[in-house]
Amino acid sequence: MSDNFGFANTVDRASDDRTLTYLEAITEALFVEMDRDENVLVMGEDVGGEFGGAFKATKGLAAKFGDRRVINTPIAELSFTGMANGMALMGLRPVVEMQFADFISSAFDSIVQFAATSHYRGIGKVPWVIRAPSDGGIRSGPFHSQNPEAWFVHTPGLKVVAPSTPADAKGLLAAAIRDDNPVIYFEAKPLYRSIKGLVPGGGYVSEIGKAAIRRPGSDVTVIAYGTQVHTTLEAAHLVADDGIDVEVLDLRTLKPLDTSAILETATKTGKVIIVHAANRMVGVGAEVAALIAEEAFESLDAPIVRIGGLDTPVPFSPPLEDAYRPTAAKIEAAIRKLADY
Amino acid sequence: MSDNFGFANTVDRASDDRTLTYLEAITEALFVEMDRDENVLVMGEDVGGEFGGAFKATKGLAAKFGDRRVINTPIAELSFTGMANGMALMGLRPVVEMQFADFISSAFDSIVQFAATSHYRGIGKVPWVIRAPSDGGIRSGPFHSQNPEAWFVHTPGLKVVAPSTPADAKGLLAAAIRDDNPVIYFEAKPLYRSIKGLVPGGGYVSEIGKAAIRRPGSDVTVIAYGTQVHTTLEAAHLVADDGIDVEVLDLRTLKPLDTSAILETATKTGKVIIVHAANRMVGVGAEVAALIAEEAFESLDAPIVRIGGLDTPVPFSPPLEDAYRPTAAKIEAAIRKLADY
Amino acid sequence: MAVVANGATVRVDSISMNETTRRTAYRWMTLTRTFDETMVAMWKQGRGIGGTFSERGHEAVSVGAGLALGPDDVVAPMHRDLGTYLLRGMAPERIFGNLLGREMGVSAGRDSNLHGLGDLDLNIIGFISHIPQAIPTALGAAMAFRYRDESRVAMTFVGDGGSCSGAFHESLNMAALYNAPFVLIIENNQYAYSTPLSQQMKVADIAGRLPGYGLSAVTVDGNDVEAVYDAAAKAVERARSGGGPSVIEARTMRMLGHAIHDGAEYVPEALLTEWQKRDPVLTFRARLIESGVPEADLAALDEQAAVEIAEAVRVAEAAPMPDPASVGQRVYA
Amino acid sequence: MAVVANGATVRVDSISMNETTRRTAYRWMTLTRTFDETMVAMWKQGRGIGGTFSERGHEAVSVGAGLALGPDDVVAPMHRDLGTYLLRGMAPERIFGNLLGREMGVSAGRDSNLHGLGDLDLNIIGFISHIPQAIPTALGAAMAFRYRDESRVAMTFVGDGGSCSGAFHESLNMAALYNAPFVLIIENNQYAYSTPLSQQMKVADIAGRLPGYGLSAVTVDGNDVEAVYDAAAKAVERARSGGGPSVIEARTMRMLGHAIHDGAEYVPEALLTEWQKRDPVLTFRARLIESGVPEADLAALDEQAAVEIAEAVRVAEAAPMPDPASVGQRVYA
Ligand SMILES: Cc1ncc(C[n+]2csc(CCOP(=O)(O)OP(=O)(O)O)c2C)c(N)n1
Ligand SMILES: Cc1ncc(C[n+]2csc(CCOP(=O)(O)OP(=O)(O)O)c2C)c(N)n1
Ligand SMILES: [Mg+2]
Ligand SMILES: [Mg+2]
Repeated sequence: MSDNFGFANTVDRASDDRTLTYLEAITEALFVEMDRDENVLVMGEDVGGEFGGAFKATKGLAAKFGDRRVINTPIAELSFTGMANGMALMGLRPVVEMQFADFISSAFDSIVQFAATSHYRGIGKVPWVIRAPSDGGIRSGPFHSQNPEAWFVHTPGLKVVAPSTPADAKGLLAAAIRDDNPVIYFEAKPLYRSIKGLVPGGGYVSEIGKAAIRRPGSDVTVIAYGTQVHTTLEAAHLVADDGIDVEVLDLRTLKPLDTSAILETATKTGKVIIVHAANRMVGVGAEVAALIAEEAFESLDAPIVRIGGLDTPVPFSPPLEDAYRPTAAKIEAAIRKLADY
Repeated sequence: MSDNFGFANTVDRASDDRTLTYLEAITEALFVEMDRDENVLVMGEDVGGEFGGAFKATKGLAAKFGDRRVINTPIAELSFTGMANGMALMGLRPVVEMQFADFISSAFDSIVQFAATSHYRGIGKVPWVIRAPSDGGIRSGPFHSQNPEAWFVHTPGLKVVAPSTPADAKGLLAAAIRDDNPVIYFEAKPLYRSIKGLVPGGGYVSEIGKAAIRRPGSDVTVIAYGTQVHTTLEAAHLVADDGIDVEVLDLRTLKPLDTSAILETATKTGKVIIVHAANRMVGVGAEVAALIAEEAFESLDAPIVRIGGLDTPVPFSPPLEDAYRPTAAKIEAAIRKLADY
Repeated sequence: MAVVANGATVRVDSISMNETTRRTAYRWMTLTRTFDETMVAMWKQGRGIGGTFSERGHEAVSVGAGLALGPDDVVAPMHRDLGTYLLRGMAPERIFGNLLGREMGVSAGRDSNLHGLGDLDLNIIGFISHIPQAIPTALGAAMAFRYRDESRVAMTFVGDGGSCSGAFHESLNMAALYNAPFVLIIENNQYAYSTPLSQQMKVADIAGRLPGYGLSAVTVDGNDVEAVYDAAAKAVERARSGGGPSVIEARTMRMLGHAIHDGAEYVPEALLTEWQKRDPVLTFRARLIESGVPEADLAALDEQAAVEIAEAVRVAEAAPMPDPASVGQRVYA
Repeated sequence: MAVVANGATVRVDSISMNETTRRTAYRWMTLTRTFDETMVAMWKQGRGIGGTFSERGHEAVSVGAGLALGPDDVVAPMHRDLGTYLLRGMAPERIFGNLLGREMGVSAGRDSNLHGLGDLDLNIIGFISHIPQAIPTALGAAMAFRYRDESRVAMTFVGDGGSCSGAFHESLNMAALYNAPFVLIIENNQYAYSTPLSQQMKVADIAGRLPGYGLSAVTVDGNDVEAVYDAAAKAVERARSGGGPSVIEARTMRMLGHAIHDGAEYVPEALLTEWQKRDPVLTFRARLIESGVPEADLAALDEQAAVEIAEAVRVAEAAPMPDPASVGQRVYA
């Protein structure tokens, strides 16, 4: 994928930039932020000790920072997230790992009822981060492949981020940890070891609420986030030979949405496709489409197209999962159709 | 509100039609369906005995059908809904009352993970109904005023209905009970005693998945459901004197959406407003807008407008709650603006 | 002080109230009762907005437990713990302001009735409706103290109803596991809304289950402020000194309906009559007099409470509503 | 049969396996072991799709408990209860088909590995990943039997890990309250993924907490199929005769990693060595021989298992994948 996912366009390369995987970038953010701020701690199932979590994102943290700051919890998502609420109210900055994003539903009350409403109700600030390893395409079945972001983007009081590059994996996690609000950080499992990119060293932050153009173009805009940014770039590449110039906007933050970046690209190309792996119905793509249909209506030259997961649970079997998910081929077909409109 | 909310247009009045409140219609559906089918039972907090639930929707059921079929549960939404899953798999048809829709988040896993996926995964049918007393405007604060339907409309495998009239309150509850799938039935608290309408006697069913035109019109379409159908009819009435002819489409079912009815009215008027009290962001309105922007694009004469709850928790204090919610005045203003577009 | 631990009555070292504490306890109990009676009357007169909850009958619990805390300790009271809010220094007019949706109310009109009464400057975590969310939240506060090696304790409350819910178990298991400086008061008032204990659990001894988690758990007379204080003070001391979490089941009775609109016809008259004899404020008042406190002193406290509450109502009713334009403010920190 | 009830060893009336049942038990245990070993080998060879879970070491639990059920009883096994699925009549090739995402697999390619193995014709409720959802679901089945006055029992399983989760408490409280014909087997295998018991709970006696709910609860040697069967059969009989719910904590050890990719380096070698001596299949085999069953009979069962499993793998591997066009089917009934 060209040009470090557009990262080079937006950030000065520090001299200590290194090429890291997406997963390494996450771990690095944890090391840096825990080092920087004693109030930062990590908790969740199996995150501690030598083990370092189901995906090893927290590996090495306990050795460096001790068990006090890297806490193994029992299987009790509702209450360990509730505990994070209380810790955060007292000034700590817990980073809670859900073993898979799928299990975030088990903590739902602690997130959407307590954390999301507490500042508004005058209870206090709840500066935690939930790390939620999400997305499928890796044959993990209906309970280890989910993309549940829409539930939380709908819920007032939360912030939601979804990095697509190693630089953002680090920068958005650091920003989420420093943010004074509850932030859900959807990390894309399929990207963990499949992509590498330059990552600035030290305490580096990607601003929450800012989308990024990953590929400038003039004919059709595709708006995506997470893994689908890469699928989209692939599709853009496939149509480029036929002279279709695709602009790819990576949302990066899902709540709050970068509405001006969305409206700007929609106005520029007049043709918009929105792609995400989560179920299309009442997904984040619906919000983006509705936003454009209300605020950039006059600039539209074609229907707004959404490509998302089907309205089924995520199926396990490879042919079914491929039918379920957005793929480069599906995006390519939609781009071609829209370019011809 | 004119013409029994359009009900008279769509259903033959049986000779035993009576005028009932929305709440009475709910209770009647429970009586009729429990009488009709021994597998139907009612469960939830405080639903049993003489008491008959926080809103008295189940009053009289225990006296008639006994404690065996009207089960008081402890405060354990996750597990009593989970219990309903198991009962439903065994062929019963539990009707679970959430004391307030707000507490449905406590049962989240049992709904979105188990019930929603079970048929797809080959586990079996889960024919339950959750009755969720929803909506605000009655000064009940952030935890007794919520409209959480979007979470469930996004989730594959569920059905979601939201009646706006006494006839539908009865007909959709009966249909939900007879449906072989998990159906969430959002009943609108503000309508319980504030509206009355003709309700057919006996075993009457409103078809799930069918929207209804509550007011035919030619200039602007407003799509709404639940309480907001009435707010919308009020607004339509206010602009009628100025010659603005509003078509009001009541969705009635939120999942599956009646896409052909939505596209038909959008095509007819070319100007669409979508109204709901739930948070606008990634709400059901976003889906409706996105659907129209994709499938009826050529017919649109104006931006698609959404009016929803603000992106804040539901505030308690009257001036704040009025600022938060859609009102007839806000809808009226939007209609006038769109009519002039 | 006799407490019932794990089903058997045992004697433990008593942390008795001294004379000053007893007078202080009475002051808060009479203030609480006065607040509550005034509130109930206002709502019956149509001067309320939305619903509200009476804590009548729970004064010994909220005051006895609350007084056992030090100023740096944190408490997360529930909807019937008015006394705890008051004795921690939450001004009555701010609470009335909350009930009436005023800008000067604790939540600035955002939250309703006795929810959302949070003020971290007073070390109070406000109540959330979703039962029993207060438990993991307060446990988290306790974990923060442990994390920072602070000598602070976190206390919270749950009803008999809330004790049936999952977070009760998850949190108590973790409290024991992590040896958190945490105290949970179970306010067993025999009903969850209309549902009596017998329809909530088979064995109505909640505390009896808890030693199996590795927790200290006792049952006390929830209508005896000295008994509650004694048990709570010992639990707080244990938590503060690294001895880990405790649970105190306070047995009491909800003397009015679940919320203001509820006539509670489902509660047997005889039960109320019996518990009326054990009214926590009146019995404590009588005991104080018996022990030599001049009735005039108590009457003065009653009078003071009446004046304070009347003034609080006046201030709150006169205060302005929030500006509707501010509705979107405060969502994010 | 000696069982440990509420911390103390007590003697109860034994429901011993007879000769036929013991042979049946061995048949299912050796079939389960063979299935498991074959599966693990296939995945190591790269012939698998996605992950999977080994149940090595749990054969006595899944077989002993499963055999205690009658044909009309319902069971909701968890991810390490392969033996229960097999003995209820789920054909091994359908399970391999599920593991390999085939159309003929139990879930027709919808669910993965040992999740989603549901077949109501066999009275099996398939597993759901969200722990411990199986508990309230199976309790609901039991409630349906009670509702219809059927003489049926529902059984399910939970791990030590799952026992820390809220639904465990909520459901056991309701099971006792409603006197449901319900049996819960706690598969205490000392680890939840990488987390040992000592990091999950302070007091590692899970069953010990449960009599406080009004439940019957015992602890048994989870590597002794006869002990598990005995306790389970008594629990089933109690439930069937209206005596209410029971919990059996079966103490065992997870002998391989959490899932196929997990090397379980966090488990002390010595612990595995010790438990290897107590291998449930080998010890039972030895006991059978000692009690007079000819080794040749057992060897014949082993051989039969090998043939059956090899054939099942062949059938499943040869079977077609689902048609991608069918992806949207089966969402709704
Ligand atoms: C999760 C959840 N479900 C339902 C409710 C509605 N509700 C509010 S208070 C209450 C009864 C609480 O009983 P208990 O815990 O005994 O406290 P009490 O009111 O008796 O003090 C119920 C059911 C709620 N607040 N939260
Ligand atoms: C709610 C939830 N959180 C996390 C997981 C991920 N997970 C799957 S199995 C497992 C460990 C389960 O341990 P235990 O209950 O002891 O069963 P065992 O695997 O040891 O048989 C975990 C954490 C899950 N399935 N569900
Ligand atoms: Mg109570
Ligand atoms: Mg285990």
